[in-house]
Amino acid sequence: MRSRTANRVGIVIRRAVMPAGDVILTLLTPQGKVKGIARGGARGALMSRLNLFQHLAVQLYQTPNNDLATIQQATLEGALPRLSEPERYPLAHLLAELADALFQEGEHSEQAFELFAAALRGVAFQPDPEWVALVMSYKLLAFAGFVTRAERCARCGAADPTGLDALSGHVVCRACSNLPRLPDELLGFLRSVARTSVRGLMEVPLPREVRPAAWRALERFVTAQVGDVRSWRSLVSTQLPATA
Amino acid sequence: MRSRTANRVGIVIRRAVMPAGDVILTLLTPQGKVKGIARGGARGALMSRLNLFQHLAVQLYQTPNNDLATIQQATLEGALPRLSEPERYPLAHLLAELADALFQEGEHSEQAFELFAAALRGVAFQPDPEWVALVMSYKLLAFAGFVTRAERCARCGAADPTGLDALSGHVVCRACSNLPRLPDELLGFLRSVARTSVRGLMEVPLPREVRPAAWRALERFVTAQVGDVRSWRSLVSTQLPATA
Amino acid sequence: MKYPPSLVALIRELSRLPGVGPKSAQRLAFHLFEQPREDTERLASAIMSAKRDLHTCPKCFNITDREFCDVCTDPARDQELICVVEEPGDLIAIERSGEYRGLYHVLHGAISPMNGVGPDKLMIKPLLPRVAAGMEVILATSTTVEGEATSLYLQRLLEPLGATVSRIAYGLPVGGALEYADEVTLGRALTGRQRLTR
Amino acid sequence: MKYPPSLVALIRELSRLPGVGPKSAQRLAFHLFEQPREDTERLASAIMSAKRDLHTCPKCFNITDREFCDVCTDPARDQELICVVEEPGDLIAIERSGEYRGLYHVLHGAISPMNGVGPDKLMIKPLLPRVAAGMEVILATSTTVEGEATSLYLQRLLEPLGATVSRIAYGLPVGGALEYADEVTLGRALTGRQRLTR
Amino acid sequence: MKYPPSLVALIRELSRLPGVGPKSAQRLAFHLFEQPREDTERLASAIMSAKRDLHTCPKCFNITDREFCDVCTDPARDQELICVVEEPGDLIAIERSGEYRGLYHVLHGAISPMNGVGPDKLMIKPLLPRVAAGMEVILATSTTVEGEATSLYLQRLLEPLGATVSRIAYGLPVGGALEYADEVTLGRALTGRQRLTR
Amino acid sequence: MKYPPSLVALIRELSRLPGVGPKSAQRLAFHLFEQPREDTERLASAIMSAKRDLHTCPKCFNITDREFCDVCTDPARDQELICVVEEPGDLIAIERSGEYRGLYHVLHGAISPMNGVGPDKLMIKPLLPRVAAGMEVILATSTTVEGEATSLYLQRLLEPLGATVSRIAYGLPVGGALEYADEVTLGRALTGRQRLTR
Ligand SMILES: [Zn+2]
Ligand SMILES: [Zn+2]
Ligand SMILES: [Zn+2]
Ligand SMILES: [Zn+2]
Ligand SMILES: [Zn+2]
Ligand SMILES: [Zn+2]
Repeated sequence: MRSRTANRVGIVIRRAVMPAGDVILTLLTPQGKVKGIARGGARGALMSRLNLFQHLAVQLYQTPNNDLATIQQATLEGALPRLSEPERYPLAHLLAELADALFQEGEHSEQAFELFAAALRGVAFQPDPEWVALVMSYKLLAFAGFVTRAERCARCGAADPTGLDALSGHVVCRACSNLPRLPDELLGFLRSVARTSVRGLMEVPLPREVRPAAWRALERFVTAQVGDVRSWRSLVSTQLPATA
Repeated sequence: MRSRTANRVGIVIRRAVMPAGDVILTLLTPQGKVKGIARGGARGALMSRLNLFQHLAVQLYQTPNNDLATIQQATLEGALPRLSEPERYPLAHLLAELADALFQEGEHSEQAFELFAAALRGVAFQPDPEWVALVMSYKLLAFAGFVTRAERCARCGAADPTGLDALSGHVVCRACSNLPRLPDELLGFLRSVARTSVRGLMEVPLPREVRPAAWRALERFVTAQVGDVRSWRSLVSTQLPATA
Repeated sequence: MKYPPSLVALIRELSRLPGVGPKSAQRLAFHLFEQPREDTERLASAIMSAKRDLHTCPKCFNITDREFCDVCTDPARDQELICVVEEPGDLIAIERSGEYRGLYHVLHGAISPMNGVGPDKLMIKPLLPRVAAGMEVILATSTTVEGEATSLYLQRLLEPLGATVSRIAYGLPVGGALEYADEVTLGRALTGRQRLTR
Repeated sequence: MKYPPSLVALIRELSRLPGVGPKSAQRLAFHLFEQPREDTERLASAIMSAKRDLHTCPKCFNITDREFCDVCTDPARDQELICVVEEPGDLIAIERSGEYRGLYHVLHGAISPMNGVGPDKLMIKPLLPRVAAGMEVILATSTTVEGEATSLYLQRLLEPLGATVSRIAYGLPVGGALEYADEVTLGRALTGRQRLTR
Repeated sequence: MKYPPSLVALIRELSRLPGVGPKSAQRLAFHLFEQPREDTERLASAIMSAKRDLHTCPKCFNITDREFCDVCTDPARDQELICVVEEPGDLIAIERSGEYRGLYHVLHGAISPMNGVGPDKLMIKPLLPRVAAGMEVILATSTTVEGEATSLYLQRLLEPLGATVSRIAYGLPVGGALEYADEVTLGRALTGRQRLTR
Repeated sequence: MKYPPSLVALIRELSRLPGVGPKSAQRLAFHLFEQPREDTERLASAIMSAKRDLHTCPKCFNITDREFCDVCTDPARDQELICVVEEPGDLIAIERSGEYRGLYHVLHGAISPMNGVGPDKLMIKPLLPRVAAGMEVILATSTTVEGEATSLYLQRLLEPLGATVSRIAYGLPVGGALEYADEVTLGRALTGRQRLTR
């Protein structure tokens, strides 16, 4: 066979426009993360389809001399326009950036894709998108094998640890950390998040006043275990005071 | 030099969309009529520029194996949106079709281009576009060497001919034609049109009631001397009774 | 080498299809040759059945295999709203957008005198009795010079009937950067700007 | 063969330019080599002068070589109308359309948290004191997800100031056939249709 | 709107053709709908006749409607020269070049283990009895990895039979500039250079 | 709006570069404006240094910054083999292929009377004294009509000098299918076929 094309259906988690008008997309698909370039995509017929957070079917053409596949056709399977709203937009970025960091190219996983798709849908439509993003971030991390240790001190093994370990992002006992005690609701959440269903977690949202601590715990854990994620910085500044 | 590109500035006088979305354009330019194909032009970035009656600067690429040059870039120099109005639109078509029939590819003529451009501008902006079209049609014909013989009978040479010759479109004497006598104003116009300036002709428009006869005379002359022009048929039907 | 006549005939017929050049026609012919007989028979009979079964709806001139088309016979459609398009393919594109719940009228072309297409060649006359005062007619012809001329022509005909006449919006396509938009479109996008309200 | 170091350096610097790949950089380098000395000197000094003379206007953040830019100092411009764009190139595209006679505000980007661009990285704060009740602000950011998010963010900030906030129109580009438009754009073009009035 | 079933069937069958995407299939279907009945009948029957009349030549595996193909039965052809190609389309491309007067052998593919195509799936076995000492066999398979592998495989089989085995030339296409050739092709074009003699 | 003069000058100079249209020139200018001063200074001075330091090798007319170029001064190069190319870029393309170890001669063009380029405008005269009996000269001009004419012209001049004259091979590019090759190239690939030997 002379054909080198493959069809993939996935969600755009990264989009970069090159100066000549080419668009480089990263998609999360059930067959893993794929990257491709749409030549002239910023001005041509595919323009409207090649956008962040859109669910696309694409035809990829892999030439023997290029590592980056060419995106030849794209049809829109679904868009989530509400993700542009100020209180949802930075949360969608965070989830996409997390997915990009957690899943590798060629790593086949329908479950990972479904989890991420559900997360984006939740952020787009649920009345409390912040809680969706917190829960789904932990779920995506757990799926990729990153679970916050919170049952026992991550350093000495003592029961009922209560403070964050600045280095690892896990929870440690008072003897092993001098950071302040985490709120009880947050400790409960961290201990149960990996084994409770998404539906179960959605029913008992953390109170608003505890959420900043939850975000800080997540940020520390991700930075220590996964690496730098740029969306944190905008989490506060993008959301207007009135709506956050 | 390895370059096979040429830059041309001209007005689109014909446009055809091929089923695969390619657009074939004919432009009248000061360097003569040129034809080119814009690949994917019906959907791509050039779409808005490749339209009928638009004044364009294009880059043409001529490959040795293809007769039809490729249009690679196009910038809009000017559009005449008013030409879409019902009382102007069929007149613009007539002028474009006449220009297409009268001027050949590679026939260099700045004057022909200027005359045609002035004709389109006049139809677009003058309060009496019908008169502009009549005058400029005769001017374009005269420029290309087609002048209605009206001073003397085109058949026998007798003075003061008064009727149309169905075969040639010229004016003949009563002895040589059995068609009815042309209105005096029209005879005067036909006798003077080739040597009077456009400005002079515009100042003394033919009365409305004489115009149908003028159109018939023009149609007969063009059909006999130049060939079939399709726009005639729509000249009546397109213009709404209320505005014609 | 002489080609077998039935191969020549097949290539000739295939190359009559729009967008199929002589090279692709040859490639398609060889492809058909390599397919199992059932598959080629299915294609040939699909072509014949479509031709036999399909005609234009006498009301809106959409393509249908019944007396009236699916849109015209759907009571849930807004009967006070007619969207005028050039071709059946445009109707399908609009249906696919999922944003429209009214009726259609297919003109089967746009006015183009130099191609011999005057208003009388289009399905304009049957549109007029469908339009009544209080209805809205959306002119969704192309944004080419020909489509715009057709739209202006229809506007003049329809306004005296007391209908609201509207034109599909000109503007930036979704997903576009201003930098890549042409000046004319950009100008229309600015003058046609929409007031935002909470 | 080793390339001469100054040729290598030239190719390297040229290939840093956006849209210039290694092959084009090499071609450009050879081209410059074949030009007369005056021409290459003129290019080099144009690069240096531009860098030395140009800065952003402190009011609208357009590029200028004076204290304030040409638009901000033009008294004939409508002072009650501000068009917000992402990049200086967008401003120029709008100017070229000839359809706009108001002022501008250049954000120098769009909100994109995953690229580390929050609202604080853009010229949003200096926009607020420019906006007063009764004015109109046109949000002409891109129609991408990023541009739309930036537009929604600005809308929330500006509405409490009593200004009319409008968004550049979504729709069909001029010269387009419906058939080639994507469904999303087509949907927006229908819902955003404009009423025609004589 | 539900599409009429015979329209759906036609679009589905058309979109099975190679190089015809769903959008082109729809466009083709509308085109067929607008043609006169005779034209569509002629297409449908051309498809059926081709399928009924054509088969592969038992000697060279070219497509034919007779017992043996036109090339095999032409006594003017050089019987000592066989050109081996992958597909019937390649044979036609060579015929069109007008530079060849020998026989052919069509393999109907190239070796590609990854796609399950081993030598046994190709028309290799029937080639061997056609080759005798003193003849020349030109291996004109593609210059892809698969075509090159097939060529090497055939070379090993054919050389013991005493035939001269040659390979179609690698090099620059006619009309090309060196600058735009890839390095590998350029290297082959240099090592394969031809001595010029008056 | 009037553009700042130094921006206009920069855009004008950039748009003189080959392959840079007015839109890309504008984009490049904005890009340079946004870079740190050190980067633009490095580009400007790379342009000036290249122009100052580089000249053509007096022996082979390759580009160099020394008295003679790197190829001419490399004793490991085969001194009995000269490859004649049109442009310095062709020389580099061949070097990159890694298949060649001889010397070069750069003509700086091809014969094209229509563009006023006769043999006297090219570096043909200095080639003759470099060629002696027993040497090989490879004519690696383009495969265009102009390159082929230049090659034939050189062949007539060089053969009387007793050198072996050869021409770079015409044929299929590596990685190609026959089906996509043009007929002329295919014909040349067949007539230029190479005998395979174990
Ligand atoms: Zn501990
Ligand atoms: Zn007479
Ligand atoms: Zn209907
Ligand atoms: Zn300013
Ligand atoms: Zn045979
Ligand atoms: Zn040298």
